[in-house]
Amino acid sequence: MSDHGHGPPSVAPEKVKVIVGFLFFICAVAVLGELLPSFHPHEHAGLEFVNTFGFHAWYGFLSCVLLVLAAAQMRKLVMRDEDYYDRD
Amino acid sequence: MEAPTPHEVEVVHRTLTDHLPILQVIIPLLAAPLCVLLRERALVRGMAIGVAWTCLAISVTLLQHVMEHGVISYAVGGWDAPFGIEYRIDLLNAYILVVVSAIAAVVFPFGRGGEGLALNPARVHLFYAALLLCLCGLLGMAATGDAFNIFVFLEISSLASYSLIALGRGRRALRAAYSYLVMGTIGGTFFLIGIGLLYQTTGTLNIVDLHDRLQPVIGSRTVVVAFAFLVVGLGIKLALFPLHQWLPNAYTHAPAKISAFLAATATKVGFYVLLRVLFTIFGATFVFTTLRLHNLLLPMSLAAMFVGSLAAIAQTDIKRLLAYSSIAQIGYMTLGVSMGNVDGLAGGIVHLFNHAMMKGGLFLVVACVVLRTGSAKIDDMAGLGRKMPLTMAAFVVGGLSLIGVPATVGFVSKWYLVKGALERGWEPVALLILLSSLLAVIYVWRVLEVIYFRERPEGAKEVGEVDATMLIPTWILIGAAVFFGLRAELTSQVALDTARMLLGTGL
Amino acid sequence: MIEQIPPGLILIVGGLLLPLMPKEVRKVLLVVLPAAGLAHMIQLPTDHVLAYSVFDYDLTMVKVDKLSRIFGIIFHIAAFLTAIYTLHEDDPVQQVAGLTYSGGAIAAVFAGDLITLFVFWEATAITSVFLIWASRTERSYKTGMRYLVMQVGSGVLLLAGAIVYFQQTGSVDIEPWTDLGHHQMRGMFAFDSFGEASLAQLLIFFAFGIKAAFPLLHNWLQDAYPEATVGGTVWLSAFTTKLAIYALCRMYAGSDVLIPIGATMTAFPIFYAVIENDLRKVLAYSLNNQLGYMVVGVGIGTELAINGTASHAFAHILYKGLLFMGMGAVLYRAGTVKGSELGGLWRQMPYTTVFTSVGAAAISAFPLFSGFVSKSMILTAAANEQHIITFCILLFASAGVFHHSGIKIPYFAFFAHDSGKKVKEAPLNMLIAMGIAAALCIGIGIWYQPLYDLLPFDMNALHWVPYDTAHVVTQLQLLLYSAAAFVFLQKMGWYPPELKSTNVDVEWVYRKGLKDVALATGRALDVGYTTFRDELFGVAWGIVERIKRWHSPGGPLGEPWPIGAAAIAAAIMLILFLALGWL
Amino acid sequence: MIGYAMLVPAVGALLVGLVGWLTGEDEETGGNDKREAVTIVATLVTFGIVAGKILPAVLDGARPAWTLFEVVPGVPLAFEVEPLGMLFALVASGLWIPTSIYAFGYMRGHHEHNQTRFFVCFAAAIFAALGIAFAANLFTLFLFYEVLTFSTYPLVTHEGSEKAMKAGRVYLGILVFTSVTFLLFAIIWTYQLTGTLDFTDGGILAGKVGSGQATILLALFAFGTGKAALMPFHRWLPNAMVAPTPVSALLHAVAVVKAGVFTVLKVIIYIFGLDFLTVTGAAEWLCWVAAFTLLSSSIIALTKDNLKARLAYSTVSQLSYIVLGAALATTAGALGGGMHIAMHAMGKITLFFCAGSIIVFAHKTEVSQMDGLGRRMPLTMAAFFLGSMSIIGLPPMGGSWSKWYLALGAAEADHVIFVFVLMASSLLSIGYLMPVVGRAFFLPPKPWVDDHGHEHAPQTTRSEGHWTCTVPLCATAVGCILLFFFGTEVRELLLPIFGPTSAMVESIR
Repeated sequence: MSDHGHGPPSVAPEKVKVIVGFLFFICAVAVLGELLPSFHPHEHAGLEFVNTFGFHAWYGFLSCVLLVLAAAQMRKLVMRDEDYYDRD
Repeated sequence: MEAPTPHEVEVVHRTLTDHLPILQVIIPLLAAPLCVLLRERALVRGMAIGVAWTCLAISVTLLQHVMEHGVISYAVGGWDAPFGIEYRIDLLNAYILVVVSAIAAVVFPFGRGGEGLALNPARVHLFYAALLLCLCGLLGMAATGDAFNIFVFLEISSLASYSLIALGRGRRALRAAYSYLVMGTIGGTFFLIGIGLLYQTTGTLNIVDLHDRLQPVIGSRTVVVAFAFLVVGLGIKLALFPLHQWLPNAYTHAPAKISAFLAATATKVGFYVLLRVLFTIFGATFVFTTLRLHNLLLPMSLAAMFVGSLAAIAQTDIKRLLAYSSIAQIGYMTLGVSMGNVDGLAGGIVHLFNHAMMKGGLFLVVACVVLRTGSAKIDDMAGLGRKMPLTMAAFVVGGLSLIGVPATVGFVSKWYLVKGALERGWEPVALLILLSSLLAVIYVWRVLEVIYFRERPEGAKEVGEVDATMLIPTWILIGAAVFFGLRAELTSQVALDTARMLLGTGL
Repeated sequence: MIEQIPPGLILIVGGLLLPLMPKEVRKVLLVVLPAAGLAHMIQLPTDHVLAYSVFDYDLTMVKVDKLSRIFGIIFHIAAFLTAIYTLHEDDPVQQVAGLTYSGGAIAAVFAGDLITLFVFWEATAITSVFLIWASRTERSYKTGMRYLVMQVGSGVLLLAGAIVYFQQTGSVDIEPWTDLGHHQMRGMFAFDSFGEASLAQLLIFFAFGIKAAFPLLHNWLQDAYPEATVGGTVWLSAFTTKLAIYALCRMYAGSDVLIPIGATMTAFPIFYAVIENDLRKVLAYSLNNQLGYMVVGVGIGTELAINGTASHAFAHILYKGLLFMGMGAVLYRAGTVKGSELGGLWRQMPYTTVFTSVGAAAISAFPLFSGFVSKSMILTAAANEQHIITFCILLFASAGVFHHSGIKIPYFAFFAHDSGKKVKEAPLNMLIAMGIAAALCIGIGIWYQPLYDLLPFDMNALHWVPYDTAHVVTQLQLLLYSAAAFVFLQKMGWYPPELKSTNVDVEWVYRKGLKDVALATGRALDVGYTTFRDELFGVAWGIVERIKRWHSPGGPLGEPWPIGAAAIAAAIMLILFLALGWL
Repeated sequence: MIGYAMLVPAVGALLVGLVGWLTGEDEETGGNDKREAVTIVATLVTFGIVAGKILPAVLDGARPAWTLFEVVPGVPLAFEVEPLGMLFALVASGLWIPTSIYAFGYMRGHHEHNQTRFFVCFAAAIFAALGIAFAANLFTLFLFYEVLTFSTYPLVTHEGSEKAMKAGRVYLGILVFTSVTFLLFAIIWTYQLTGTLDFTDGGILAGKVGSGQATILLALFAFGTGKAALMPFHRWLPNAMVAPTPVSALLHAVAVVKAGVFTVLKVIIYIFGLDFLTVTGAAEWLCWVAAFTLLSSSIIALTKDNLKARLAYSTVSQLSYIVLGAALATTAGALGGGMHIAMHAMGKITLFFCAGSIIVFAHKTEVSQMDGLGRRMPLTMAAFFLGSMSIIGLPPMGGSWSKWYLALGAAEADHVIFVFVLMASSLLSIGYLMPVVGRAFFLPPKPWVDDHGHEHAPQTTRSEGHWTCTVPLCATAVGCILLFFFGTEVRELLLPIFGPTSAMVESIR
């Protein structure tokens, strides 16, 4: 991440690596969860695409990426100085 | 107007009471030379006051009599009208007699004789002689039923006024008196010419008779010319704009007490004679239908109201301010006449009384001020509110009345005038009446601010309240302005009845 | 006798009496009053009605049913927790404001008619502003003014609507839902498109809309909450907006227009939340997003959706309160909640870190946390009614919520780079309050049945089971891949950094525009009047001066003419009068 | 009874003057205990008669009357107490008590000169206000209307400075100009058209004038009542703020201005008649004028930093609420207007009391100087808060009831736009009133610079004003709350103005 004069990372990088690794692991598990025998997707007319394999996984990922990228673009439009409203 | 029916006219004259109409005039007339003979200051003064009060008593009795029994006709020397001189007292002139004698009764005792007049004590008897003559003339004009007799009394009162005005301080008083003399004489002459023309046409001088004999020839050139001379002549006497030129100087330079008396009476009697001429001699039909007098009288009245008030605003001398205000107020009266309806005419008539009260009272206040400060400049009145609280309170009330605040007489006049205008369908005129009264706010308030909110200048003469002989007359008039503002039915009923009588719409 | 006491009144009256008490008693009462209020409220039977009359109007002070009851309960709990949370501070203003504010909100929930509702609606507005002003800064003062205008503005719209409605129908009663069949409910003022709505419906709709922070009407929320005091924001977060949700639910259930509005609310604020630096403001945006789910639920208006809304409000008050408590604790200790100035606090504030993380998990609707058992009802209801786009937006927003509330808040406050700040753990009372809230977040997520029993409609009849494999797995997928995206974006360096900044939102319209316009108009009116008058007087004065010159001594009309002129005037007048006879 | 009620302040004025004149004024403070005692007895006796004797009779449905004499034939000086007048009389005489007490403290605290004149004129103004309240016909009303104008003039110019004189001129100029040119004109015209001036249930003009003429007449009445401060004849009110604050409090927030709107209400209800106005639509334009005044003066108030000026413009705005209520010509509107007389009076007098206390005891006049004042004067500022809430119209304050009825009246008249106007004005009033509260309680006090240019550290110790000032303002603040809970009583008092069993009354039940 881009930094702004902050101190060192508060969590040691090696620990972060472990955590991230664990995250990727359970991400995989979550997708595989759809294979469980008790997995009975709820059927809704018109929403069949929701039940395609791994839909929530990629939808969640893409949503977030798009959200952040869009927000970053929006920032160019709306960002002002902190005391913007206090100035007269 | 209709000829009096027999039961309305008292024919037999036997008791003293029956001689009241002539006594009303004769007493001051006889008292005047007596003054010159007596010379003693206190004596003269006492007599003058006594005469004034007697006149008041007589006039009140007459008014009561007229209100109860109708018109009184009195033949001087026993020769009946139209051949002899008739003194004819109806509601209108009984009312005028009361006003004039009441003012006299209040003003004469004001300020212990010559005090405040700055008179040479040796001349006090002459002053009272003139004053009584003036009173006599005014009462006579009101009482008589004979046109030429009116002229005679007019001249008596005028000549007395000239001399009274000339009593004022300095050469300017003389000049004022002189210019009044000239103008008054022109007025008198015009009036005389008018009467002469009428006499030539009709052969009579009796007012009632004149009316009857004029009817067949009413439209003739001679009659119209007579009308014009009479009205313009009277216009000068009552200071109708633009014939008012004598008035401001006369009132300004006369002794304040005289200003009070003249302002309250002289123009009023002139107005009375105007009413007589218009309604009794010529008749409302001729005046309003044939000649359409209102076409001329209305603009003149409005001009008087505004010019008078505006000029009052611009004045620096309090007496001159009040004088110009009088011109405006006379405008109200003639405005009422020009409406030619009961409410309007009643407004004019009631204003005659009302204005007498308030303007008389205000001039007396000024007399007090002049006595104490020696100046009639408005600026010299600074801070008097604390020094002369009672006198200045009288000025406040009088001023409010001049503005026409409700509960004062000024309001009552305005009420009828506006009502008359609306009845006539003259909404703009009604509005102008109200607007012009706002001008009064300005000129009154200018003075009040000086009196109450400006400090007495350093080193100014130390002044104190005046004594009771001045306060009481002042407050009687000012009090009357409030009393008759609240109990206006007393005056306005008379005015309404009179107006109906004059317009011939029945009592 | 005790039933004659309306719910909320104990808090209001007790709150108003607080300043008369000594400090210690005040603190005890602060906690006891909400508890007492809850005890009193719970024992009121459903269908309890307390009527009164004013001006010949028959009004209903209290009307208890299942919907009002569940909101009443959670409002009391929130008041109780917040009271504990603020015990370390001794500010009578906040204590009075907090209690009366929550009392007002509770009383409003039980109001049986529009006038009573209005009275307490305004009461919440007026009392809550003190929680903002209590920060005692120039900024908070100004924010408070804006907040107050917006809140009272909502109140006057409600009043106007009530009046128009009363004028049309002669009634101000709040009517129960109409059952349309197929488990579909419809509130008394529900409408499907703006075209068909009556004026009264619209007025009240916008009245609620302001407090519910509808898009474009929302900005007071993000403006006010970050400026309130540490405890104030926690008070604020619980009541105002949820009262609006309650009111919407009661009167506008089944309004189709609410669905797109709610969907927009879920999506639109999260963009701001991503780039916002002030973490309490981030939470304010996220609160706005959560309200969106509830608004959608109200709009759908089926029994499941309404239950979802009620339970989500319940859960939301707890976890959002918890998050604000956590950030409040940070602010209290570190003196700031700017993301750009924080980081690495987990070592110094471990408990706070844990509790906040629980809140973050709950808002993100992780399985076993409260958000999961409530929010999924709304999504399912949307899917059931085939609101496909809405469903997708809600899904998108769910991922986004995790992103900014679930990850960003704890990450920037407690982890990320060490800010170097040396701070202490939060005070004990804060920890207790957070602890209880955290426990409830987890408790509800696991033992959800007591909550479900409180819901307006029987959950068993709706055949609803929160935990089945499909729900759990898909929800986990959504959340975990969001987390993966966060890691990805961080690694790529695409994640927008925390920057000191102000982000322009619709408030610009009134903070910059309307205010200037109003002041300028005022000055123009005043100055314009004066100028106009002066101009007029100037012209008039010119005329008057001229007239005056004529009338002054020395002027032609202010001075008597010489005798000759006067005589001529007399002659002219004579001619004029003579002319009368010839014309 | 009516006579006594009016006699007491009149005689009180004379006695105050007499006692003050005989015993003089304290050199330092200008006070005089004996004189003050006379004032306070007069206030108590007056209120006692109004509330204890006249009110019960009116509540029983009676309309006590007293005719003195005919001033001009057909127009008597007469009094009759109908509910609206009863309310106005109650307000004026009731608030006279706290204002007098307040004035003692204020005038002494301010070392005012000429206090005897002040208290004399004050009593005279109350006398006039009662006369207006009880007037049985337009003439009597007009009479006392003018008495009120002239008796308050010396109060406006009390300071005697050039500024005060100028304000006095504006005051008198506008009030007399409008009343003489428009109001008197309208009164005489009405008399000319109908032959009566009596206030009559259902009005006297119906059937006598057409809608065009009615519109003109109404305009004359509405603008003629300059005391109602309809734009563009509102400037006298802000100008009159140079007067000592008790004057602003009772007269320019209660007696004088309420006399104005009271006149408008009375004329609309008893001269025109609501039905007549509804049928002819002659009052339609007046709604718009009132609405404009209402909003624009609120906006102007926003721009004023001087607290008294702000309150003055707020008064202008609130007066237009009442005019609007009347002009809507609906039962609810008129009722709301009537109620607002009492509600606004209580709220605004509180605010002016507070403003006065702030001026005298904290020496602050501008809103921007009031930071942190809440620490110094917590009671005063708390009272200000309550008063503000009432003016804004928030529950639980009396002001919310009148606003309810006014808005209901607008809806009843099918003029929903005016509902919005009222609501918008509420928001604006937050904008100009609440900053005082917010600043006082929640901003740190600023150092202040005195008249000599010395900077002083902010005073933070608690120092309320003198008790004679603090007690009245607390009392009226509590009054604002009480009026909320006794709103029904006010309404019950007023309902008979629509006739005993009118169908219109039923419509708002």
